[in-house]
Amino acid sequence: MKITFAEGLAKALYESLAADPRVLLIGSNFMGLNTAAKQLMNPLVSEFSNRIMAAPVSELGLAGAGIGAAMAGRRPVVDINTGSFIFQAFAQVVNEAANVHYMSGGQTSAPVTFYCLAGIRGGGGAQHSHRTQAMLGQVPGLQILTPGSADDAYYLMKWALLESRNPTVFLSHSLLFGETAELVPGAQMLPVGQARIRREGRDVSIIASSITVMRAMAAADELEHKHGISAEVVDLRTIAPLDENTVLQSVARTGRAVIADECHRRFGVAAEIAAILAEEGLALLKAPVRRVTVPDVPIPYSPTLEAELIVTKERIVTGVLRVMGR
Amino acid sequence: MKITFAEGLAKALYESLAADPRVLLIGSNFMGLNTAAKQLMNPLVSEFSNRIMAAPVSELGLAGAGIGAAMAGRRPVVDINTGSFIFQAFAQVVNEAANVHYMSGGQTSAPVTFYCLAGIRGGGGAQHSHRTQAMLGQVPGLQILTPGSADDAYYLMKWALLESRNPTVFLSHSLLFGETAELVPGAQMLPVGQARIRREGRDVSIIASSITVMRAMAAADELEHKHGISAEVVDLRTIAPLDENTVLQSVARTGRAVIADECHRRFGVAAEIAAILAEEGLALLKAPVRRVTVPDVPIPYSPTLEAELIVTKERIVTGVLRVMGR
Amino acid sequence: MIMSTAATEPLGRMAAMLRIRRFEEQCIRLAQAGQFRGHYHIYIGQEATAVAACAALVAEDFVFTTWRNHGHMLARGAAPERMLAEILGKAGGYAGGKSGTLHLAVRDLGILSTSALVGGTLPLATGAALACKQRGSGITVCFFGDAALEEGALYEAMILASLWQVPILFVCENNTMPPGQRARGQSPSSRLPANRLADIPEALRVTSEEVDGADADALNECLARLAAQVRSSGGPRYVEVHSGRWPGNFLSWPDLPGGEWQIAWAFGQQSDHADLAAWLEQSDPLNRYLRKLVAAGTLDRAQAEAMDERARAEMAGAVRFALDSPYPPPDEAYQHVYAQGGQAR
Amino acid sequence: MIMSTAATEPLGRMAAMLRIRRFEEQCIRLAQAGQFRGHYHIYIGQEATAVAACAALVAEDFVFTTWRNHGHMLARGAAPERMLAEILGKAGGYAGGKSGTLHLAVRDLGILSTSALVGGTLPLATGAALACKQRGSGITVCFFGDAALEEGALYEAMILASLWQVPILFVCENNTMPPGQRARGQSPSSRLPANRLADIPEALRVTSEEVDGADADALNECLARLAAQVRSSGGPRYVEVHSGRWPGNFLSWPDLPGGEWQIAWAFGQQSDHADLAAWLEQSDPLNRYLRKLVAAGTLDRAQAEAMDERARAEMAGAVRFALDSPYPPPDEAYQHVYAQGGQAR
Ligand SMILES: Cc1ncc(C[n+]2csc(CCOP(=O)(O)OP(=O)(O)O)c2C)c(N)n1
Ligand SMILES: Cc1ncc(C[n+]2csc(CCOP(=O)(O)OP(=O)(O)O)c2C)c(N)n1
Ligand SMILES: [Mg+2]
Ligand SMILES: [Mg+2]
Repeated sequence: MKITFAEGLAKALYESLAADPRVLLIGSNFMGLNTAAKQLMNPLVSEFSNRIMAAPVSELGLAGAGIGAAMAGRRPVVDINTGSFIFQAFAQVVNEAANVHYMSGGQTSAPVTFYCLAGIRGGGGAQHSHRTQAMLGQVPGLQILTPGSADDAYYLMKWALLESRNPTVFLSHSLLFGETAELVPGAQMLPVGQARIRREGRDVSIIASSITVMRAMAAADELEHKHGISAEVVDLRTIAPLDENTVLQSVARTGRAVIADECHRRFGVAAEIAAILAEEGLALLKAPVRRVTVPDVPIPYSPTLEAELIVTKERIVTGVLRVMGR
Repeated sequence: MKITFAEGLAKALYESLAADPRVLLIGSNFMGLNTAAKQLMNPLVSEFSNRIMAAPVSELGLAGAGIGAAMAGRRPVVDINTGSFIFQAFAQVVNEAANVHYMSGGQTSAPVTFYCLAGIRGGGGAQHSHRTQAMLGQVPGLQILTPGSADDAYYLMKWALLESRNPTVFLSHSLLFGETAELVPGAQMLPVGQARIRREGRDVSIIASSITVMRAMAAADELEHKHGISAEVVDLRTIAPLDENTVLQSVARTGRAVIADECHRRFGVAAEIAAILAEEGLALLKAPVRRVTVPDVPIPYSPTLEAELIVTKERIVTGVLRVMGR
Repeated sequence: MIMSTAATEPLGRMAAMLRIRRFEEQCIRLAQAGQFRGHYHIYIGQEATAVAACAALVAEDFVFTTWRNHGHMLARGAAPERMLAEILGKAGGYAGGKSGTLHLAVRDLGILSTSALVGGTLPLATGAALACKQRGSGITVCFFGDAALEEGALYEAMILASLWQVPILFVCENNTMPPGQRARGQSPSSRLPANRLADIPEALRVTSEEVDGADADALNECLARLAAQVRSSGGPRYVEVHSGRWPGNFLSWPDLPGGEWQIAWAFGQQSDHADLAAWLEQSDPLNRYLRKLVAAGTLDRAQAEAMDERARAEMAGAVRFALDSPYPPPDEAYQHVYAQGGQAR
Repeated sequence: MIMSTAATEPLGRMAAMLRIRRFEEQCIRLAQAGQFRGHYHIYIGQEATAVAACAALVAEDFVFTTWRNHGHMLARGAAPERMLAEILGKAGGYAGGKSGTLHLAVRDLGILSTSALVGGTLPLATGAALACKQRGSGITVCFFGDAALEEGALYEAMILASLWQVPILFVCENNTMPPGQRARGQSPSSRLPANRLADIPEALRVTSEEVDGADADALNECLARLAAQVRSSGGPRYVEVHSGRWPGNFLSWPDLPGGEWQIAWAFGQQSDHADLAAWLEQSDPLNRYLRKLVAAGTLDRAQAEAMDERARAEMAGAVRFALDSPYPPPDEAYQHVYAQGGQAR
């Protein structure tokens, strides 16, 4: 069965509500401004209305209520809406949810999911385009999911709602909504915390997540056809846990690493991957690591300015050519 | 003149209020719970009471008011109190202050300073011990100051209040309050954005900031006397701007790098430094980079547990011995 | 140039409202023609509020607004061509294309920076009012929507404004449902559990009142009086303006149901869009004010049409300017991250 | 074991309050002896509130508290020795030393996790109340200080509780200044500009009342009634408890001005610490309740002394347990970052 990313989300939400009466939606605007995708929520909203809570514009309160309900035995998913609004809820996400299990000495856990429609979406401008995965990566106790494909959107959301026992930030991306994947009935998901080799290669590893996965795949195609370079694409899938081993094993095979990531360059996801390589994989490297990231500049509104900053297929190709010494 | 770190702060605040009528204190608890240090604020509070605003427990509101006052021509410093409370104010600091200049196309600037008494202070536990410099490093538009010495506490605070034209997060550390330095009257401060070589060395570069500077210095002493290893200590002073060049030049001389940093390991300041080395300094490295950081664990209350996690002189020594192959 | 003076006279107010209406219609046309992307917000039906508030201001005052800022910008004197260029992300815009519609700002008009975060604008405005108090002159007007009362930021800002007694006029533009049109027991805003929103600032010792957003004269009296009180007392005031939501705003993406507004609608002709007809009758401040001026003999149809012709011509020129303005060169993306001077090296 | 039942009778309530008082005194002694580090907060003078509120609860109910949690923990039935061990950061503590005083919690008593962030506890408690509503039983009590009204989090939580109609009892413990002792025009809390704090929840349609925190009987009646209303209506209630701040709390670090509380003070003897003497007379719920029970003939001095002896002995034992408990081994620091099961590999 072929599904889109947006369908995968809606299907996971629907099936989770159906499977476990403890699952609770706090807010219901998971599809953001996408009028077409919003229709996918209709069956849910009508069938499970008593487990869908109306949400005022109170991100901090909603996040906290999600945490409290989770501590008290429910399995809520809180709709944060545009990912940038998680800053409104930061005190609760970072300094309550993440600490509950540890501070209580393991007595209480808080299996709450924060759903964010994050990333540079086109015209979002400085206040609506954040990618918070690296910032949140500084917060032990949180799980951070960054699906880059429709099947992972489905599997990871279902895992967060039905299985996870910890607070989870689910970072969705509206530019992925139309991406499709084959969903094999009865198939097992790759374990959470394991990166996925989306394409094998010999010359260079491109490490990606979320929106950069599809762009890395396109770059790998072009590298093969135009430049005869064989690129391996590693899809991290989750930022916490972070699968160091798969990254190191891939670079052990290829000897070169380009990290394609939508965070800002400084202190972004690419920095951590590069640091892992500098600390644990130095001997594997035949060339300096290269980060292909968003420059350290707020996201401007204008299309020409935004285009200058984003991580495109072309920029990934250029990064790879550079580490290949071309 | 010898001053302590706490005296440096109070002196900078006093002199700034005296020098520029636009300087404004929003809150006045810069010394936190340190009853002795609090006395240092008395002259200020009595002399400039009309420019010291009473502060309710409203971090978000206070931060926003500081930004608004700065946009309208004042030079406020907002007392965030314990650094962890910046999460309450995150929406304003990260998504308003940092964007003002850029979003307005350079029309408006917001020279506001957010003062945080941050870090692992002993017994602060999971909710009062945060180090936010790496998270904030993902936010272009912010300046992030992390003084590690009394003279820098004085100079950097004065610079933020009197000269800077941009929003600044000043990360103070209560375990530094007693540290002393010589303040040479009329001396010039090292430019902001330039790291300081605190001690020259040949064998290894220890890169530090804030509280880890003094611990790195102590480690360098021990390495010299007990192990005959000559360590160079680089004090970053500021996290944004980040002085890549001084780091690269130091490692060019020593060939080895240990990064001593109080952030959590994943996505911390040490990750960015290691990434710079992997990207720009690979050829300089005679050994893998080593991060000496706080493990990815919330900060526990118990003294034995906290002691297990902090970046001590001993752990820095161990890290250096490791990169020296001993 | 701050245009508020002319707008203190009835004809000036009518013209100012009409300019906003014609601007917004062009904006919708440009969006629907794919000339810009992203979501945007339209001020149709609330024009009288911006015009009345800005008429009460002087040059040194500050104005804070939100994503729904076009009307406030125009009423304060912003140039429509530079606004439209900005909305299109063009180099000729006020921020050279960096802000787009959501963050339109004109420092020279005291509109320092515009937040598009619900509630975000209130602490900023409170700080600007603190600056007014410190320098000893000027006041700040802060516009926001009713959903801001769902954000903690509003409460913290109001606490500070009240505690510090700073000169700020909070203008809550409630475009949900005017009291008369609400079902019994229904919330007075989108989702806030309250019987009367103005009780909230009152509980924090901010004197509050309510006014009908479709009645331009009432608004003018009310906002002039409150601004004067803020100016003389130095403390905060709060007003809730009730507007009947314009039918084009019921959708996620603004539309022009029933087409552009027509002068003829104020002269007895009916719009054939039923929702719109009811709204024009009860809730449209422009339609109602024009009818009132005509009834009072202040304006006749020919004069109204001439006034409209000028507004249309101005906005057509603004559209041309915006379309002709080039996109900024890519390198411009790296400018203005940090203000220069006194700066880190 | 949840001890609330005994505390519904006058002698049980007196004993429960006395246990809290003696616990807190030991806590101060341990801090002053350097047995633990970091700041801490003491519940002396507020004992009657925790005792009355917890007496109204049943096992399945949830309790949320703050940094000032010792009294709530004890009233709900927590073991003093495990609390003190936790406060000292010892392995025998409820969180094995991970929480310290600031985050004391006992899941088995429905105290799931304790936030030490001003206002932070209110959204969490509202969520637990939502869980009660979803499962169809139980209520949540949420204790917080008056400064929480300065945080936006409180307003957002109250909006949600009111909108969703969840079974929560908000207990604001205002220890700033009781109405009678305030100068005219002075704020009813630390810094909040308001005439009456209870107007705030009222504006958000949460029914509110006020009660004297020094009057144990009034508190008992009030909190029992409100808890019952929450239980039957399923919606929120709010109560503000006025306590005269205990003189030991005026400092950053708690102290015992005038020394440990003495039974003799309730029998005509005067404390020679003037502030304390006035406070005992007007504001101490313990001193006042003991006098009341004695006057009513419910208790005589010998019985009171015997009751006190038991409390002192219990707390002395708790101190020994805490001091004897080992520190956790360093490796324990790495446990409990993530809950196991259903987990990422
Ligand atoms: C913090 C935050 N949360 C959510 C949003 C998304 N958002 C944009 S406009 C809006 C509704 C605002 O309603 P209101 O304040 O009444 O203003 P109106 O648009 O009706 O004028 C929302 C929820 C946002 N911009 N910021
Ligand atoms: C978000 C946040 N800001 C500031 C603090 C520091 N702080 C700890 S207790 C306290 C005062 C709280 O007063 P109140 O709520 O009245 O409670 P009380 O201690 O008087 O019982 C403050 C400001 C904090 N813990 N959390
Ligand atoms: Mg509205
Ligand atoms: Mg208090």
